[in-house]
Amino acid sequence: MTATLYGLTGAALVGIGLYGLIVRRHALRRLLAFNLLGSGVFLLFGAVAERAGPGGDPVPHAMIITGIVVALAATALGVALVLHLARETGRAEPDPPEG
Amino acid sequence: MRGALLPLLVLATSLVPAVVIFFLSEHAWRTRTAINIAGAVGKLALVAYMLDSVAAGAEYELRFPLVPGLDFLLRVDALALLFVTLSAALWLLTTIYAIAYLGEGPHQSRFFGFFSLCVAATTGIALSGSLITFFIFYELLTLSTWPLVVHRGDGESFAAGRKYLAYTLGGSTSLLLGIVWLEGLVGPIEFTRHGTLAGLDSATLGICFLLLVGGLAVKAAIVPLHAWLPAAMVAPAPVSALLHAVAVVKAGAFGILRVVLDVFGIGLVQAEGLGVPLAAMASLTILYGSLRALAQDDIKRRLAFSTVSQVSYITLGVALAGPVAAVGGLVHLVHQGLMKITLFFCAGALAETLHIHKVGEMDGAGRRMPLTMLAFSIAALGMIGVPPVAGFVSKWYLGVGGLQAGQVWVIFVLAGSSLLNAAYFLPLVYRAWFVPPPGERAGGWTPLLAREGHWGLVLPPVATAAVALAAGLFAAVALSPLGWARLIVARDYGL
Amino acid sequence: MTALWLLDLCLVAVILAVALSAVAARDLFAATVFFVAYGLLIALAWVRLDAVDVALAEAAIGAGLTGVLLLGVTARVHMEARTPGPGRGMRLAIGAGCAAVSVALAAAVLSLPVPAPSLVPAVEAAIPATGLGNPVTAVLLAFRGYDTLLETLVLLLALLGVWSLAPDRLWGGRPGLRHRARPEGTLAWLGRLLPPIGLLVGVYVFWIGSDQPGGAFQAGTILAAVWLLAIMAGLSDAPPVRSLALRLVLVAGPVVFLGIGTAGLFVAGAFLGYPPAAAKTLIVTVEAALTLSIAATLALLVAGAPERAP
Amino acid sequence: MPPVAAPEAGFPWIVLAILLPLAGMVAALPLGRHARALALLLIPAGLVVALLLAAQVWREGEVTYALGGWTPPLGIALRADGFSAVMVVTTAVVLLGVALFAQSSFRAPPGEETRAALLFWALLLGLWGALNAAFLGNDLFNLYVALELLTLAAVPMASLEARAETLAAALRYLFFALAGSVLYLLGAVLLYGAYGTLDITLLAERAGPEPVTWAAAALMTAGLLAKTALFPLHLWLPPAHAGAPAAASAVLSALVVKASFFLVLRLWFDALPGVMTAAAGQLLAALGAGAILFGSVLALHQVRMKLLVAYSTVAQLGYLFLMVPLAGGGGAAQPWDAGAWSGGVLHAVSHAFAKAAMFLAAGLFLRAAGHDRIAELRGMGAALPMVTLAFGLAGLSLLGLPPSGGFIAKWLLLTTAMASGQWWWALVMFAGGLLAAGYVFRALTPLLARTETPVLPGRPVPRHQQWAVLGLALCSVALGVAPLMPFALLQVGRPEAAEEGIG
Repeated sequence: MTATLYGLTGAALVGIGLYGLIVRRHALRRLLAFNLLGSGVFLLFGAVAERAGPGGDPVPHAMIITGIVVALAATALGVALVLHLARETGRAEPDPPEG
Repeated sequence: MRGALLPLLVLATSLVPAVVIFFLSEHAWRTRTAINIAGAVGKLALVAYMLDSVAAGAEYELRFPLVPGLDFLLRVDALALLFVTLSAALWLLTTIYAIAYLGEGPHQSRFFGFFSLCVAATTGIALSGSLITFFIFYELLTLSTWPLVVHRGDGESFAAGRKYLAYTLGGSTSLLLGIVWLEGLVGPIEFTRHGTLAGLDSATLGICFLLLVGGLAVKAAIVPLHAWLPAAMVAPAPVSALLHAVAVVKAGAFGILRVVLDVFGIGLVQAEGLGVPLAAMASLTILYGSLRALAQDDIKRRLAFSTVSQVSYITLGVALAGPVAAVGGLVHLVHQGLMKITLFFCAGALAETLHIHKVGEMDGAGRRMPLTMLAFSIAALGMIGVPPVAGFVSKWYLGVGGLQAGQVWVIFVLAGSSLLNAAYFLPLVYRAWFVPPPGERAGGWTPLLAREGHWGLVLPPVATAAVALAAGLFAAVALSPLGWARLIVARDYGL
Repeated sequence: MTALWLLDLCLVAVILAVALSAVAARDLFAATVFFVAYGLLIALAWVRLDAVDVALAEAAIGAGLTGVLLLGVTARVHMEARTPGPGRGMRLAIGAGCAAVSVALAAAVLSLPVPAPSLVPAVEAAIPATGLGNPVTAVLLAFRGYDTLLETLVLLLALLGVWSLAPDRLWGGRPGLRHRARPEGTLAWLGRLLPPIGLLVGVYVFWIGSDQPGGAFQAGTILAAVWLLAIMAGLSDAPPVRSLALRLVLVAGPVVFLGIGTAGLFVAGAFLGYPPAAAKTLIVTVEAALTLSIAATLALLVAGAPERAP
Repeated sequence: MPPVAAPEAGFPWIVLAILLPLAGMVAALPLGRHARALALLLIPAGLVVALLLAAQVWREGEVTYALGGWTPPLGIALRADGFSAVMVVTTAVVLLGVALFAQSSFRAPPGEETRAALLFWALLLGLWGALNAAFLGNDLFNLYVALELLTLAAVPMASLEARAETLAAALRYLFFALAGSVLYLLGAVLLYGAYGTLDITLLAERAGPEPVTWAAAALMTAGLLAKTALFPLHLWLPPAHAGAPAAASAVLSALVVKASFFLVLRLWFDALPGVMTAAAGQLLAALGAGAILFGSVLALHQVRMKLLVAYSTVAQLGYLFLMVPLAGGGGAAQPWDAGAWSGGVLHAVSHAFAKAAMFLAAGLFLRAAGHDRIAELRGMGAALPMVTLAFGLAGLSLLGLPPSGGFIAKWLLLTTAMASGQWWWALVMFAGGLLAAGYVFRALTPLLARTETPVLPGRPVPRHQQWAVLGLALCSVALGVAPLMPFALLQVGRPEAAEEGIG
């Protein structure tokens, strides 16, 4: 029951994160949306682990921890890129200016 | 089936020089010349060695798999040897000519590298024993010719190069489509007597024939796919010789020979009624090319349209699908090569030495460059079909073959074409010998050899003209082009 | 049961609301604050999913460090996006598409087989050979140790990537600006108070990790936070990236992991294998080295590219 | 399940193939200015390891290795079949060429450590390790980590010059790559939920055609396509690949995008062979066809050479996806079975060589002329004949003309397309070949133009760099002359679906 509830929440979070990632233009907003999206995926994975019974399946838990660390590493690189892009161009989005 | 090494060696005699020359320094004139000549002479020697044994019925074969079930196949049969002999002999002369013609010009390593590569590709085309091998060398030829066409590096050259590529790559696409289609149906196709395609339905056969021959027709310059050839005249004269006599248009015509004789087989081509439309296209090309040639004032352009016309004799010969006509087509492969290369050598020499480019500038050229013009005249008369020059033999066999195949109209095509040939060649010959050079009174005399160019520009056309004459005079000898063509046809028709 | 169920419902509702706010918020700062709050709430959700290890990692890394990272950069990148986003109709279409993805996922979740396939029995059967009590640690360092090895290398590569953005003339220098807190200010006070506590907590989380929830990643994150705090409080300075000592610390974890893994080739018959008798000792050794390297790597990832000449 | 001894007898080259570069990356950091020397030592060594692995696969068949002795589903297995071995060897050869090329461009002054020199070599080693991890992994989650490793090595490489436009390009690349991996992970999560394992071999036994598997496959494929830059997800590729330093561009275009393509095939043919439908294969190929046509047309319109080469990558990647519906489509007439499978892989390999050569050549023209505007490179061919020749030879392979690996690859794809009655894909390939001829010759034309005064390179171009470029180009040609060896290796452990087709 709990597992299903959180699984559905994960599904919803994926949608929310995806929307942010596509719609937002500011690179930091996109990074943030990417983290939401990732966390939705992890939550879904957690729900999958919880379906195995009380205490949950430790294998997905370990994978989620790995995933969280990887997401942080990517975010850190993204943040550094945004920072330098903003410094070089005064812009915080990677898309070319209109026109 | 004998030694697999020989076909490889024949190929290597031009491939290895090509690769070595690419890496030579621009200034290594002697080394480059030595390698070129050594390669050409070596190839000729190998060919001579093989002629004898192939005449006795032997075949050489080299086969290795590209991917399992798909073989790279070189095979020396009589037809292959006919083409190899022609290209090997003409390569030697063209190389001598080119060395003299280019003198100290730039990018020589590039030029001679690609030049040898072209010949290697042509040799490969001749020796190919299967469609896929043929295609590989056919494309190698396309690509190695392009740098030669654009050799001058100016806007006009690049425009011609673009046109050349657009046409030939389009043709290759059609050819490849046809090959892929057929091989998808029957597996790898090797060139065997009487073909391998019996059992396919008529529609497929028709479409594939169209795709294959249509693709090959580009290089063979069959109307309306010929426009690249006159445009490519901007290339240096040795390249024109290569395009018109040794390699490119010949490769197209040779491909058509292979498709008709050894892929479909004459029987199947006849049964499916594929020959007559091809013969019609060839005839159209013969007449159209001659008419256009008549209208050209530029000598090289006139010769180019003449090639358009003359190469189609070869196609006409096989398309008529009778043994005698086939002999005519095959023998013309050699004869046209000998005569046309003579004409281009001469045209190049005239342009280099006397700066003659237009028909109107030919006046008195015979007196100023008698040897060159003698060669030119022999070749021109041969083209018209005047006996005893080689061209007469071709036309004779084509005419008789047409009658034998029940296609009487062929006689009219040949007659019409000969008249047109005469109309555009005779004025050149006439002006050269019988009209005094500008600024000189009639009856004046210029000492012999006075204005002949470098010996390297004179020797090749004289030699080819002599051979063209000999090929006509001694047509009855077994190892003459005619004798050889009869041998091939006899084997193909099981006569 | 019902009370917990209600709690779950409330938690989920708040999580979704905060997530939506983080995406929809007008300005960047508000969005970031929502995101940090979201991270903490998600950590709660992990507790509810019987995943305390993950909850710790999420709180420390997902909410904590990511939050610091994003908040830090918000303070330095002020500009708004200038490219106009998709128009209203387009946004609606994208929203519908994303909703469809969610619905499809939900359907997939509901269609998962019962009973759920799991590796719980396999883990239970194999864990004695590792001498560990915490199955998550056993998975991370033994059964799927290869994942973890690659993961530490991901962190290292990310750090190289961040450093690669430094201007050439500043290469080898120190990251970030020198922080000087007022000696009597709150930050300085916290900076003096928290590090010892944090250090203690970090070591504890590492130590219990073999048997209880916790381990190298969580401990490393806590230690990284401590170090960052000390840097922000002006108590210590970020080391120059050319420092050999720093580099050795950064690679210590992977080196030890690779070394013991390679030794496994000879003593346990497989790369990354442990002989059962020494398994726990070896695993704890690897974890210790990893904790150190992870702490340094994470802290420097947050500190950013070199900005001061060496 | 106690730890078991490694089940295979042979030496674990498969582990060493991953370990060597990754250990090198770790060591590069403390070694600092000696990182270059380390990389130049490790890359030839890695090539030897790759060849030994290939020989092992050749002799003994598929190689599997349970890491730590923990067998799947609990543990992670590595697996090398013929396809992986071919990719691992290709990677090592391309890297050797690139390293030879880059050893003078990324070289610090004696006794000093510079940013670009250290990071280029460290990232290159990391990227290499990630590639091998992706080619040899047999666990979908582990492959996710490998992909992230790849992304985090590739993105900084794209922005190594840290100019404004490369920063923007790298950031865009990062977003696409991250979104791609998250989608991939999401699919993997669903598969774990449904089947309790992420091991590819086990999944192949357990997974059936069900909605949840389709959803997972769709998500993972979409994610991988974003990373492969398949049309219409290609937007990030041209600026990222064109903005990187030449050596980095070569690696990114030749190898990095191939890793995610490799995983698409792993997923479809190895993990979920019974799940994919024929319609899905057609869809994937349709995207590939779009890439071929769209990418080629855009390449035709580029003003700068590096962008032209980058758009050509977009186009060439399309061919790879044509193989999906064609695999297994060989009729009875072919003696070569699974022609499309071999053709697709051969295309990936020969494109790797050709594209690496092209990007390096473009880099040398850029270096010599100070810019890479195609129209203004007149006469460069005379100044750099060897590089021009290499560019032309590489172009040959892209055109799919003989003699080149590209030709044999295209031939196999074409014959399978015709034999299986899917002639429309053949037409796309023909059109793509003609368009490729258009853009390759457009780039070559100004190079061969004759100028009044001979063009001299603005900066001297070292001889060894020219040799590196030519060597790579010759590799792509050699594959057309002797594709037999890789072809036979490729058949080791070939998935059944490659013979029988999908759906």
